Amino acid sequence: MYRYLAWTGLTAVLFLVPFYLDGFWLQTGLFAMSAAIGAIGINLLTGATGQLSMGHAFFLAVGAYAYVFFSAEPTARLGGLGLPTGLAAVLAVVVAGVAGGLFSPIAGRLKGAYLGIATFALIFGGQHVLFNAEHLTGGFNGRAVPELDLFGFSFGDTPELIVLQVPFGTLERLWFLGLALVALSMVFARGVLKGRPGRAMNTIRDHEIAAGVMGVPVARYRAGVFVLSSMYGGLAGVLLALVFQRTVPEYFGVLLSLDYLAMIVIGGLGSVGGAVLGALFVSLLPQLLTKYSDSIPLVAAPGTPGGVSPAEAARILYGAAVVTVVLFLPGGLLGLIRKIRLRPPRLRLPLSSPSPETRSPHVP
Amino acid sequence: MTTFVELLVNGISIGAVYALIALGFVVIFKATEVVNFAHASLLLAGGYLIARLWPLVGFWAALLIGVAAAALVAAAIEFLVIRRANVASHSVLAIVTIGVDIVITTELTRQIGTDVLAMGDPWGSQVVRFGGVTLAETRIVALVTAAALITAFLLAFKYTGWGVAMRAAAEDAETAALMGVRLGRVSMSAWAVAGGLAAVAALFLCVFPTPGLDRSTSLVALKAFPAAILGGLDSTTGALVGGLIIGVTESMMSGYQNDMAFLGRGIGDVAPFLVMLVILLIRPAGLFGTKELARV
Amino acid sequence: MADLAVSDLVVGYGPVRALRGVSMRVPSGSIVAVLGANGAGKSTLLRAISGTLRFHRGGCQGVVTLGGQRLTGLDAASVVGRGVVQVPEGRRVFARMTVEENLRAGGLGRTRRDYATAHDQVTELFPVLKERARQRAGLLSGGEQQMLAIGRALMAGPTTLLLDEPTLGLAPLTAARITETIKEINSLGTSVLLVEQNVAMALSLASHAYVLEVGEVVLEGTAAELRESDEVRRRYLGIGDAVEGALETRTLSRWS
Amino acid sequence: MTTAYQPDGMEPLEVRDVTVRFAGLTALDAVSFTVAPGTVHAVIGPNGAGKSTCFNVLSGVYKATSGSVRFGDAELTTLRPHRIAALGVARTFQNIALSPRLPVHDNLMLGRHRLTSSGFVSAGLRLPNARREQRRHTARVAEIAEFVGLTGKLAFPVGLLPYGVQKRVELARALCMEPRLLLLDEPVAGMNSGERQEMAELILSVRDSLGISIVLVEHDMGMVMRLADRVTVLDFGRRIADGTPAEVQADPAVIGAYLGTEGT
Amino acid sequence: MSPDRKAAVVIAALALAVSACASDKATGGAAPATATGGDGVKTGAGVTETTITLSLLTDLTGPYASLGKSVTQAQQMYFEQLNTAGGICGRTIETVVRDHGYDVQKAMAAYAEVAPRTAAIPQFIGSPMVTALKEKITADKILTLPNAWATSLLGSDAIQVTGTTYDVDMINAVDFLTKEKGLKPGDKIGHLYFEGDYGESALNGSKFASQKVGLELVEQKIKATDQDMTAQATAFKKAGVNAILVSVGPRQAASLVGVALASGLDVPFVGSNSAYSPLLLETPAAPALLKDYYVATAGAPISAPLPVYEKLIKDYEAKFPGQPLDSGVASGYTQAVIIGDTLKAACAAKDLSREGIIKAHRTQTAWDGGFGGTPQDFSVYDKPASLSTYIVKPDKAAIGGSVIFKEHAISDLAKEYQVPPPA
Repeated sequence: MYRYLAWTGLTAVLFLVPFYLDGFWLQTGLFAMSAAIGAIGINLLTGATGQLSMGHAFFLAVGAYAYVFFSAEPTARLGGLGLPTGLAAVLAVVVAGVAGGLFSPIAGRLKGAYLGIATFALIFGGQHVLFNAEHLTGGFNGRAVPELDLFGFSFGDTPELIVLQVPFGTLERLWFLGLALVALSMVFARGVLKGRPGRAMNTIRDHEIAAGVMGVPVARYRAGVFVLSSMYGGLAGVLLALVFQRTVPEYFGVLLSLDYLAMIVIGGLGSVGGAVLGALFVSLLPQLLTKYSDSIPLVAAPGTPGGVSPAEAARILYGAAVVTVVLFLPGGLLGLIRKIRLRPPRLRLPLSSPSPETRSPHVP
Repeated sequence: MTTFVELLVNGISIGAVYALIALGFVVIFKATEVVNFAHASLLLAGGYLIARLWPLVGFWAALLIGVAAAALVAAAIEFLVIRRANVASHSVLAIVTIGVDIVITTELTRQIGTDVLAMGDPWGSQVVRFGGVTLAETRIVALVTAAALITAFLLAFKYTGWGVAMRAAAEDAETAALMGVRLGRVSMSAWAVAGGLAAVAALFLCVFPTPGLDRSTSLVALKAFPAAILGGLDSTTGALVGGLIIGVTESMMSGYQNDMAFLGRGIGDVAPFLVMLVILLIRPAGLFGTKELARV
Repeated sequence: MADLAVSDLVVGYGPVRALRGVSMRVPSGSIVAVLGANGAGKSTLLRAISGTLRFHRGGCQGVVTLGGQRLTGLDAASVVGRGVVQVPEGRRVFARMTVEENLRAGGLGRTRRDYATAHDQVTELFPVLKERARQRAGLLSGGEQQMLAIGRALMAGPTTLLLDEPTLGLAPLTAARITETIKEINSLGTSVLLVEQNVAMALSLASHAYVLEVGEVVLEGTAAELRESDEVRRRYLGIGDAVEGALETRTLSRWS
Repeated sequence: MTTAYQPDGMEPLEVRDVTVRFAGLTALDAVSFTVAPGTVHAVIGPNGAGKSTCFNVLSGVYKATSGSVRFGDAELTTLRPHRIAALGVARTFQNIALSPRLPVHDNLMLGRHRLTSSGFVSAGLRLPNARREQRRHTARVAEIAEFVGLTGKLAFPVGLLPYGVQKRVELARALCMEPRLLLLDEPVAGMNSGERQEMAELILSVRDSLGISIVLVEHDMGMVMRLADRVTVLDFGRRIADGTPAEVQADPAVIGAYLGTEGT
Repeated sequence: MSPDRKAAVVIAALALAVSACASDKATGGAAPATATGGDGVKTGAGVTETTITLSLLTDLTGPYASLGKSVTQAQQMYFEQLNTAGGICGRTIETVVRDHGYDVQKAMAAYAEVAPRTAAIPQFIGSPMVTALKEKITADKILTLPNAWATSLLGSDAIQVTGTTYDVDMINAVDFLTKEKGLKPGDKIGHLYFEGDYGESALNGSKFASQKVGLELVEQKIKATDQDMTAQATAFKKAGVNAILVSVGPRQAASLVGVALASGLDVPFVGSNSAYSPLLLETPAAPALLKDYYVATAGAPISAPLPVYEKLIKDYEAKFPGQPLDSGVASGYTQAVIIGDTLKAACAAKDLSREGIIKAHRTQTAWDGGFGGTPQDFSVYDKPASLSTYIVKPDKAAIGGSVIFKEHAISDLAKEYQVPPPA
C-alpha cells in the first residue's frame, strides 16, 4: 500500500510539472530523461553483462544525427530524406543499433579494459566523421532538428496549444513524450533483465565459461547486448535532439561517455532503477548548483571572484560521489534507498564468483 | 625524404614520451589490475607543480619535487581508494579511477585557471640540425630521457629486489605473499613509479614546441590509452612499442594530411585509435599482451 | 620452543564454512601430516596459518600461534617474517621468471649474508637449481619445479615449513626424491606441516597425523596408529568399502 | 525449439588420441576412452593428471591440439562450448560456477537456455510466447528442483546457501539442460559423508531415470567404486588404465601412480 | 499496476492538474508581456521599474576560460560604472553570469534559465553555442553580442557580430602580406586553422584572397586539443610556404611559430584575433612571437593611444590588480559600451522592451565610442559591421602585450569580398 501511494504520488507530481515549472526546469528534466534512457542502455551492457563501454556518447550521436538526417528536407548544403518524423525517430534508433552491430567484431571478442579503451575509438572516430561529413551532419555547427510530429500532433511551439490555461510549447509537449519513453525503456529493460536474456547476461558477467557451457553463445550475446545498449543510446540521442532542437558534434565527446559510466555506478550497477537514479543525480546536480549558487556556501556565483564555481563544484561532487559510492555504498543510490526503506537487505556479495581457485587468470 | 625523416624522428621522440605515460599505466595494471583512468590527473599534478615551483626553487629542484609529488599523489590514490575498494570487478575499479581523475583534474584546472605556465626548462626553443633534418632540443632531451628512464626502469624491473617482487606479485600475488613479498608496498610503489613517470612526461609535453602547461594538458594523456592497449595492457615492451606506434602514426598522419585529404582533415588525432582497433581485431589482447585463459 | 599450534580454527568463505573448530599442533622439529580428500579443508588450513585467506575472501575465528605468539591477524609477509613459510599446492613457481629470480623472490626480506648462506644451502640440496639458474621456471619439469618451490621457500629461512601436496603429480621416483629431501630439511631442524593425499608417503614421513573431513578433524594419532587404521585404508584406498545400505533412487521423468 | 531433443539418444562418447598442449606443457597426451551409452564412466587420477583438462576439452572450453571427440555423429573438438551444449552435453564445475546474487531459480533457468528461445525483443516486450515459455519451463525447473531436493530454496540467492547445497544446484542446473551426456567434475568434493551418500543416490537416479551417459571426475575412490560402470585412470596426462572398477583397483600401475607406493 | 491503481493514478494526476490554474504559468499567452511604467518608458522582459537585467553567457571553466574571465570582468566593471553614474532611465543594471564551460548543452540550459528575465546579452562566448541558439534568440528578440566572429552568426537582427568577421580579417591579412611582406603572385601561403566555425570562416577569407592574388593555399586543419605543431610546421616547410596565416588558439599559434622559426622556416605569420594571448610572452615561445608574428584584428589593441582605453586600463588595474589586460578586456569592454549606448538610445526613445532595444541598436549606423577603427554600422545584420582591420604586433613592454603595427584599413580585396550567405 505504501509503495502504491508512493508511485501514485510520484506519477501525479511528474504529470504536474509542466503546469508549474518554467522552461529551465522542463529542459533540465528532459535532459535527465534522455540521460535516464541512455543510462539504462549502458547499465545493460556494463552493469548487467560486465562489458565496459566508454563509447556510449557515440550512439547518442548516431541516434540524434540519424533522426535529423531522416526527417529533414534536403537543402543545397545539407542532405536529408524528409521522411515522416515518427518514422525517422524509429529508423534512427535502428541505425544506432546497426552502428552497434558493425562494432560487434570488437564488442563480441573484447572485454574489460580492452573493450573500454577500444570503444574510445568510437568517440574519436565518430566525432571526426561528425565534423567532416558536412553534407550529413552540418559539420561543426551541427544541424537544426525538425520538430517531431506524431499522427498529426506536433511536438513544437505551433500550433498554439493551451491546456488548463497553461500554454503548451515544445518543452511541455515533449515532457509527456519523454515520460512515456522513459517508462517504456524501463519496462522493456526490466523484461530483458528478468527474462532469458538477462540470466544469460548476468552469467556472462559472473562466470563467462559457465555461460558458454550452459549453451549461451557468449560472443553473440555480447554483441547483442552491445547492439541493444546502442539502441538505447540512439533513443536517448533522438530525445536529446528534440529537446536541443539542434545537434552539435562537440557535445558527444569523451566526457559524456564518462558521465554515463558515473551515472550507473552512482545509481547502482546492473539495475534499471539504479540507472535512472544515477542519471537524475548526474544531470541535475550541475544545474541545481548553478541555479542556487548564491545560497550555497563555498560555491560562488559565476563571475564572482573566489570560491568554487558551480560547474567545478558539480564536477568535484560527482567525481567524489563515484568514489564514495564504490567505497561505501556497494549498491549505489538504489541500494541506499532500499536500505532506508528497511526492506530485507539484499545480498551483498563480491561481484565476482566466490569460488577461490578461479582467481588466477593465466595459462596453467 | 627529409620531411619523412623529420616526421619520423619527431614521431619517435613524442612517441617516447607517450611510452613513458603508457609504461606507468601498464605498471599499475600489472601490480593492481586496475586500468588507471586517473593517469591524466597524475600527469597534470606533476606538471603543475613543476611549473609553479621553478620560479621559486629553480628548475631542477622543481622537477624533483614535481616528480616526487606526483608519485606521492599516485601512492595516495592507491592507499586511500584502490586498496579500500572492495570490488572484484575491474570495470568498477576503472570507473572509480575516473571519479578520482575528475576530482583531481577539476581542482588542478581551477588552480591553473586561465594561465599558460612555462616549465622553466633550460632547453628553450633551441633546435639541432642533422643534414636537412631539424629537431627541437627538447625533443632530443625527451627522447634521451625517456630512453634512459625506460632502460633504468626495465633494468630495475629485471635486477633489483623491487623488480623481482613486482614481477612475482604480478604473476601470482598470493604466492608472492607466501614468499614474504609485501603486496601493499609493491602496489603502492607501482603507483608511485607511474606517477613519477607521468610527471616527467608532463614536463616534455609542456616544453617547446608547446608553449606551456594549461588546463588542457591532461587531454594529451588520453593518447597513452591506445598506446598501452595496442601493446598489451600487461606488457612493458608493449607500452614502449605502443607509444612509438602512436607517436609515429600521429606525426605521419598530421604531416601528410594534405596527401590524405580524402580522409578528412585532422585525421592525425583519430589515426592512433584506428590503428589500435585494427590491432585489437587481429590480436584481442594487444601485440604483446598475455591471452587470458581461465581455469575451471 | 617454537611449536606451531592451531586452536579452534573456524574458517568461512562468505556463508560457506570450510573449517569448523580445527585444533592441532606441530611440535618444534617434528613432521606432522594432515590427510584428507579434496575439499576437506586442507588448503584452507594452510591459508589460515599463512594469512592468505583474504585472497579468497575468507575470514577466520580461532587462533594460530607460533611459540605462543599469535600469527592470526598478521598479513602473509609478516607470517613469513616469523619463520612460517608455505610451499603452495601445485608448486606455483613464477613461470615467467628464471630459476635464480624465483629463489630471489623467496629471499627478498633477508640480509645479503643470510641470503648467500641460504642460497648455498638450497643449491646444495638441489644442485639442479644451480644448473638451471638462468632457465625460465615454467620450462622446468614437474619434479624440478617442486624442488624450486621448496628451494624458494627455504630461501626465506623458515623455522616451520608448510608443504601442500608436495608430491602431487610427480612420478614415483621423483616423489621419493622429494620425500628424502623433506626428511633432510627436517633433520636440519625445520618443523614441517605436511598436507598430503598420498597417505602412504605422508605416514612414512610424519610422526603424527590428523585426518580432515569436511572441515573437521575426524581422526588423529601417531603415524603408526593411523597406518593400521581400517578407516584410513577404506577411505583412501576404497578397499573394503561396502555399499552403506542400498542406495535409494528417485525418479525424474523425462521432459518432452 | 531449435534443437531437437531425443530423450533416448543412445550414443556413445568416443575420445580418440586427444592431446592438449599449453606453452610447452603437455596436459593430455593421446588419451582415448569410450563411454558406452547409459553408463557411468569415471575418470580418475592424481591431481594434475589432466582430468580437468579432459573435461574442458569435452565441453569445448579448451581446444584440443590434436585428436578427436565424437558424440554420436558430432565431432566436438571443432565446436564452441555453446554448440556442444546444444547437442545436449551438460557439465558441472569443480569450483562452483553459479551466479551468487541470483536466486536458485534463475540459476536453474539458465540451464534451460538452450531449450528456450525468447530473445531480447520478446523478453523485453513480455510477449505472450515468452511468458508461456517462462511458465512452462518454470514448471519443469520446479520438477527438477524437487528431484534434486532444492524445493523451498528456489527463491534464495545461491551465494547464501551452504556449499553442499550449491553443489546440488550445480547438478540441477546441468539437469535443466535435459542432457544426453552429463559431465560431473568432482560432484562430492567438500561434502560430508551424508551429503556424499545423497549425491551418489542422485547420480544413480539420474542415470536410471533418464538413461543418459554420465562421465565423472572424482577423487573419492569409494564413490567411484560404488558408482562407476567403467573407470579410466590418467596420470601425467596419459591413460594408464581403463576397465571396470575391480580391474582398475587391482592394476599395479594404478596403485603405484595413484595411491603411492605403499609401505616405503 | 492493477487497473484500479491505474485509475487512481490518473484521477490523482487530473485532480492536481486542475489546480494548476493557480500556477504562475497559467497566463494564457506565450510572449512576454510588455508594459509601460510610471515614467512612460515601455518595458519588457528583463526590465522592471528599477532594474535592467543583462546576462553574460561565458566560459569560465572551458577552453576559452581566459577570454571569458577578461570579458566578464571588464563588462561587470563597465556596468558598475554605469550604475554609479545613475544607470539607464533611472534603472540599475544587474548582470547575471552563467558559465557554460564551452558546452552546448550547458549553454542551452543556461540560456533557458536566464532568458525569461534578460533584456540583452552583452556577452555570449562560443560560436557553436550561439549558432545552436540562433533561432531561439531571434524568436525571443534578445539583443545578443557574441564573442565570436564567424560569418555563420550573421543574419539575425537580434544578434550583433561586432567589428569584422574572421574572413575579413584574413583577407586584410593577405593584403598586408602582399603589400608589406613581399608576398607575390605564385607564392605559397599556409593556413593553419581549427576545425569548426572559427577556422572555417577564416579559411573562407584566405581562400578568397589567395585566389584573387594568385597565391597557392596550403591548408592544415587541427583540433583544439592538439598542442604540438611540429608535424604541421614540417608540412608547411615541405610545401615551401612564403607566409602563414594562423586561425587557431594562442597555444597552437605559439607552438607553430616556435617550431617554424627553430627549424628554419623564417616567414611572416599573421594570426586571427583569437590566435594570440599576452600570457604567451611569459613562455619560451616569446622570442618567436616577437620576431615576425602579427595579428589581424578589428579592435584596436589596448595599448592604442585612445582616451577610452587609458581610462579602462586605469580602472581595470585598480579593480583587478595583476590580472592580464588582454584583448578580451578590450573587446569585452567595447561590447559592454555598445550595449550601454544602445540602452541609452532605447531609453531616449522611451522603449526598453526587447524590440525597442533591438530597434534602438539597429538605428546606429556609425557607432564609434572612441575605440578607434572605422565606425561600425549596426543597421545591417547580414554583413560584418566593419571591414577594417588593424595589424597588431606582440610587444612585451606594451600594456596588453601588443602594439599597433599598421593602422586600421580596409583593403581593396575586402571591399570586393561578398560574405557567404548564412546557412
